[in-house]
Amino acid sequence: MSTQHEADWQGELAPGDERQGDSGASGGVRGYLLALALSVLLTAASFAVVGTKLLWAPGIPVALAVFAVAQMGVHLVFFLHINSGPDNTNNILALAFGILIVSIIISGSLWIMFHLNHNMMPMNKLTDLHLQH
Amino acid sequence: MKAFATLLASLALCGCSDGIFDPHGAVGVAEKTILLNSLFIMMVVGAPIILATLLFAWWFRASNRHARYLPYWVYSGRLEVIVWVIPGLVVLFLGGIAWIGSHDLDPYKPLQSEREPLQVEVVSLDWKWLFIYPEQQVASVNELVVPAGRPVHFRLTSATVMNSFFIPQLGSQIYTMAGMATELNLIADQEGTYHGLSAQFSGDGFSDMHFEARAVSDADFIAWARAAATVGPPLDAQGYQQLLKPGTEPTPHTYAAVAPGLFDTALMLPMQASAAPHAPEN
Amino acid sequence: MSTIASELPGFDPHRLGHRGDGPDPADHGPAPKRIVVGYGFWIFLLSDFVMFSGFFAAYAVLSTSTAGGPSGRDLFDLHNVAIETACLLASSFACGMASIAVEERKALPAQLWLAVTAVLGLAFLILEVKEFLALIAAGNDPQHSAFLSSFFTLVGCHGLHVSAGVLWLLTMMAQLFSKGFAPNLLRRFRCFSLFWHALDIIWVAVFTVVYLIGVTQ
Amino acid sequence: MFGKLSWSAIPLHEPIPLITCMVIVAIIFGTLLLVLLKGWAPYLWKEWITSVDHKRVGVMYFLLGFIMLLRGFSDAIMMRSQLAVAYNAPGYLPPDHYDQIFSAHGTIMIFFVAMPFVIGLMNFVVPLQIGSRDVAFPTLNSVSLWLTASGVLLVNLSLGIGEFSRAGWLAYPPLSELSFSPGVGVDYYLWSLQISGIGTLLSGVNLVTTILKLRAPGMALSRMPVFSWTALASNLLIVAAFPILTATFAMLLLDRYLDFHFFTNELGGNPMMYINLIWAWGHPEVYILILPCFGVFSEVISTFSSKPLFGYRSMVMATMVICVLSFMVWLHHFFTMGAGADVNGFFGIMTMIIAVPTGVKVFNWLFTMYGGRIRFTTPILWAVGFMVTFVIGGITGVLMAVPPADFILHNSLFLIAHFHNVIIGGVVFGAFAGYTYWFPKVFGFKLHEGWGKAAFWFWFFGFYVAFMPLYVLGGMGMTRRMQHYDVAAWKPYLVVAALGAVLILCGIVCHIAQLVVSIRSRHRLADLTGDPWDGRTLEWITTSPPPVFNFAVLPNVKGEEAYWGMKQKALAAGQLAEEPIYEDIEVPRNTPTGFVTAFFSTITGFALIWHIWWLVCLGLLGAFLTFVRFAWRNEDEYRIPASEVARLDRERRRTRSAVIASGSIE
Ligand code: HEA
Ligand code: HEA
Ligand code: CUA
Ligand SMILES: [Cu+2]
Repeated sequence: MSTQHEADWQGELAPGDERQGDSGASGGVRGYLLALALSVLLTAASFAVVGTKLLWAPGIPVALAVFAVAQMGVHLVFFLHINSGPDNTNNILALAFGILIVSIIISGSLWIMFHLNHNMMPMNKLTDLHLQH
Repeated sequence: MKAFATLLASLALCGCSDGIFDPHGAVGVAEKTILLNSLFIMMVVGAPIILATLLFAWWFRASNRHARYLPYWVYSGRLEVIVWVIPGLVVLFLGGIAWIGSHDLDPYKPLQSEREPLQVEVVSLDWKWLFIYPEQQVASVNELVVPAGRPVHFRLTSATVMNSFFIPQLGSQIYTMAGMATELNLIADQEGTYHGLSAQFSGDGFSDMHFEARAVSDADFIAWARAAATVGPPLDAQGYQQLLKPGTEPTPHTYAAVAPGLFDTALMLPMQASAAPHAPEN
Repeated sequence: MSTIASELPGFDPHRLGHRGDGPDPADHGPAPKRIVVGYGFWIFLLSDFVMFSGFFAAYAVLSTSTAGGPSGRDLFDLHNVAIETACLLASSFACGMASIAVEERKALPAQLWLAVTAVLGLAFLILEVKEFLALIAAGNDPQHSAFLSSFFTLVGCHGLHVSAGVLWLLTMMAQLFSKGFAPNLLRRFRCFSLFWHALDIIWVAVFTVVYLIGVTQ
Repeated sequence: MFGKLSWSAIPLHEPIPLITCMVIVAIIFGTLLLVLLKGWAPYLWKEWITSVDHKRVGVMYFLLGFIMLLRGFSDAIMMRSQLAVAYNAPGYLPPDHYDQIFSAHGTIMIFFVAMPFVIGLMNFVVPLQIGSRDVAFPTLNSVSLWLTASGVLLVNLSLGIGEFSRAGWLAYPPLSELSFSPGVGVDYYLWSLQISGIGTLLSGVNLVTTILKLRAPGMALSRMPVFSWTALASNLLIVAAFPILTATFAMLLLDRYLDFHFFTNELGGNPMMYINLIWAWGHPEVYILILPCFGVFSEVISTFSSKPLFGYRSMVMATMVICVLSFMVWLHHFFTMGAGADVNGFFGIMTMIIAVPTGVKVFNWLFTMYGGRIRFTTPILWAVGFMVTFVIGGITGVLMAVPPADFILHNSLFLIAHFHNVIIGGVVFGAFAGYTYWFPKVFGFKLHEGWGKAAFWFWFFGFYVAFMPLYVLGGMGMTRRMQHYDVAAWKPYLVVAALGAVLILCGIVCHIAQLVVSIRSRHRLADLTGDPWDGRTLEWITTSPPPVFNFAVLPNVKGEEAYWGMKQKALAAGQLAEEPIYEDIEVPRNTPTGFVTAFFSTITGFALIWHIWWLVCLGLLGAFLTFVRFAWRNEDEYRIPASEVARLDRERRRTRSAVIASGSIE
């Protein structure tokens, strides 16, 4: 009975699991090496961008965000073995829900708080006491 | 059904009590109208639903032999669409009202009037209200006097915890918070005395944190300000420190000679209150 | 009651249309324990991300509320952050190698790689604690401004997670040593590696949002 | 040595709390004594306290909710009577006491009455409905339960040792900061909710995994009963919302304990951030409560109308739409903070949109009744009462979603009336409907109908009498959380409201009477078939009460309304399907892990509240050792042999066959 079920569930992976005998790009030692290389590259790029004068200053945070997202992706795919395969659908759905909530909370809070602070900070009308940094 | 009857009857009843259904200012009137409009729009859907619930429950009771039994009637494409669309339309309508209404009645938005608004600065204290009239250089505690028919522009802050400044018969309320200045525009159309209060719980003395808002004629207002300027103690930094002590204030009183910029000082004071970190109690 | 409507061909009152469809992959009955445990832990991790999002939101809002004190730009030492990041990345790699060893049931390499993971994790923690102590010694403690409060809390919360991970790791190494590759240990190990890699993801957000963007502001 | 704790923490000079405490302590000791004298202790320990069976855990959640209901209600009745007499007078409850009462009432009702009830219901029903042996993580389930109990214990300790929070059920700063609330009240509030919140989060993880990974063969998501769907949505919300609460409370705790400045007035702290974050949890929270109740009504209305649920697909879609939308509306709780027209307008509209899927649900229930043969048992009375009441409450909610209307209704008694209208008319009615509906499944006998109906009518009318006046008072400009007032016009309404609370009290008394009477005549009310209501979903296929393993053989689901299909087939054939092949079943072993964990977390929490640092260390160490001990365990399951499974199931088949032979199931 239970072995029967195991067989049925071949089509599904636990999060973090790799498919047995997966020799694709993400498999085995090579996969982890690749992951390491990619993340080192992306991290280095992030740190480099901060120091550089080549990039238009207001563009720096954007570049940083892109690198961060890319690196998170690398981690998800190569370390956590989350990918778009059919055996991963459920894990992806859960992740998507998580990402949705996280982005709603962060962007919502920032939007709301920006407006509140903007409307209420007495600064413009005062010789400022606490903005002197 | 009974519930609705009660609800509606009571709404009608409080036409003669001092509340939001008896507004005496343009803001309050608009808000009351929006409230009632929205309520009736929703009733158009809500009341039939309640009726139908009771009707269906009664007619399709198991003991009723005349009722048709449709054990497999569980889907209807047409109904499915209708069921999503009806509330959808109501919400579309209400949503429009909400969007326009929040822009039109935004508390920060100055009111339409030929007259310059009167400036009043409000500080909520534990547990009393301080009203500063920067142009008249007077101040009052737990008594707000404004000229009827002239818009009033409030700037509000709190000396301690959060409160909400609210005069139900004039309309919108807004929070008062330490270190922050909110704004509110109201107008009283007729002379009268209105109940004002804090709508945000602020501690033990909260229930006594109410005040009288008096809308008077222009002449009376000038007379009141002049009287206030002559009697009463001055409101300087020291006087303000006195007010900061927690306690309620059963009898309203006024101050003469308000130190200029007192509101802005009050605004910044809580932020510095303990610039030296206070040790947590152990 | 001789014919049952629900048995009639084409009976699909709810118009769900799954009669006659091929088998739904999720129709197979309860999943094996390996998947259940992994999935449960995954959900838990997602909730942990949501918790961090609260701290991130607070940091983002309060990062300019320095109360006249220093801002991130004045305080952060990117050199240190780079080393911390390197430690975590390397430990993630070591954890990956450990999981390969575990899959192949090789106890010694598994223990070795786990040890490397733990050491790197500890190195990260030591660096972080040193950074915190230095800040506090210079008078920039979390009691001094909302910005500092939120900084210490966000970064410290990640640090606490790493500490918990190291504790977990050590417990697991002890178990592996005394009991070998028991099935429940294998399941727990999978959860651990999810946890460890997820901490990396959070660290990426931390060093980007807090440190890198912090010094550019 | 004992931190802030000293004899002055005991309210020796205040008669009301003192007497209450003494009564409670007496009851607790009396119960303990009875248990010991009668020799029930080993049974309780082995069969209940250490149980990891989802059914037992569910029942204990339920019991917890029931006990706290009495506490929450006594708070409510004190508030109502205080306000009935406090016109131009101080009343009998001084402000510092009154403020604790409404804070405790709100906290207890939401976290320790409504939540345990809803979670208990889901715990009991969901695994049965989806055809599973247990939840995904049975031991964790017991941990969740006991952590919740630990929170309950802490809240109630505050009654006798120290004080409770006086800052309202959401403890807005700066009022809840150390400078304005220097006592231990807010600390009691924070730690008890932190501890029970972790329990809730774990239970959410558990149920989501259960529903997504442990369904019986053939139980595709598109065949899952609507209650299980709503449970899925509710638990997804728990998993997504409770971590925000944990983070927010953690920040307030840091402010209070370590002098951080997240939400203080000074040094850049920003109280608005707390209000923002707490509602990002708070609004989803109210849907965590109501969604499972929508599920209960869906089951009840369909069963007693003898019809499948109308518009299943719409129903599922509406549930999931509400689930996602509930995360996009939280600002409607602070329109009056002044975020500006665009922000207010946006969140106002998002809020209203929730009325659409909710309306769809109401319509579908309506059409389920249409063409049905409605049997008027107690559960459907609650359902019809709900439909009537909830529509009113929902509409007043939408009214406040219009920002300009909220500018005059915010924090008024109109708001209080709104949420009691949806919570009592929705959550409480749903809780009672579910309680009466599934009671026979839990205990094997039905509840007494007469007393149940009496309870319903008292609650129904009691609710209207108690809360309709509050709508009026809100219109008259009365705000919430007032301890006394001096507006003469308010008084009559407040007196009526107090009378309403007395009617509700009668309803509660009827409930207790119902329970007593039903237990007394349990033989007469016994249900041997396991299917007393002619049910449609899988939980009715097994015996009442179900065996530990729920199903002798996992049901093989074909088509929607899993059990209904099988039943019709059996009826048509005049006999049950062939006897299946029985196999050994693995069942999780009972364990004291949950209880012990909660024991240590209670100690830690108490020590933290009173700043007894050595005890904090001790408690944490104990918790860690429990964890390691649990991790070290080898055997966490035992086998029930096939022969035993077969014996039990053959017994069930015998009664079923007899029913089938008699031609009708009723
Ligand atoms: C179970 C609990 C629960 C539920 C289900 C709801 C449901 C809703 N609530 Fe309520 N609410 C609370 C519990 C709940 N609420 C609590 C506890 C508070 C106060 C907390 C505090 O401050 O202490 C609160 C406060 C609150 C506020 C803040 C008011 C203020 O502080 O000023 C608002 C404002 O928008 C609001 C709106 C709504 C809306 C729009 C719904 C909707 O979901 C309702 C949808 C339902 C219907 C509309 C009825 C059925 C639909 C139809 C019949 C279709 C046709 C109708 C239309 C198209 C309109 N609620
Ligand atoms: C679940 C939520 C819940 C419930 C059920 C109730 C029920 C009641 N409440 Fe409550 N109330 C709140 C949540 C709730 N309340 C909250 C959040 C506040 C705000 C606090 C604050 O200001 O900070 C509040 C505030 C509040 C006030 C303060 C108003 C003010 O600020 O001025 C008053 C005044 O009388 C009041 C009265 C009542 C009354 C008379 C009942 C009674 O009618 C009903 C009593 C109900 C029961 C006794 C039964 C509950 C049963 C179940 C949920 C099912 C369990 C069933 C089984 C186990 C079988 N409530
Ligand atoms: Cu009645 Cu004004
Ligand atoms: Cu809400």
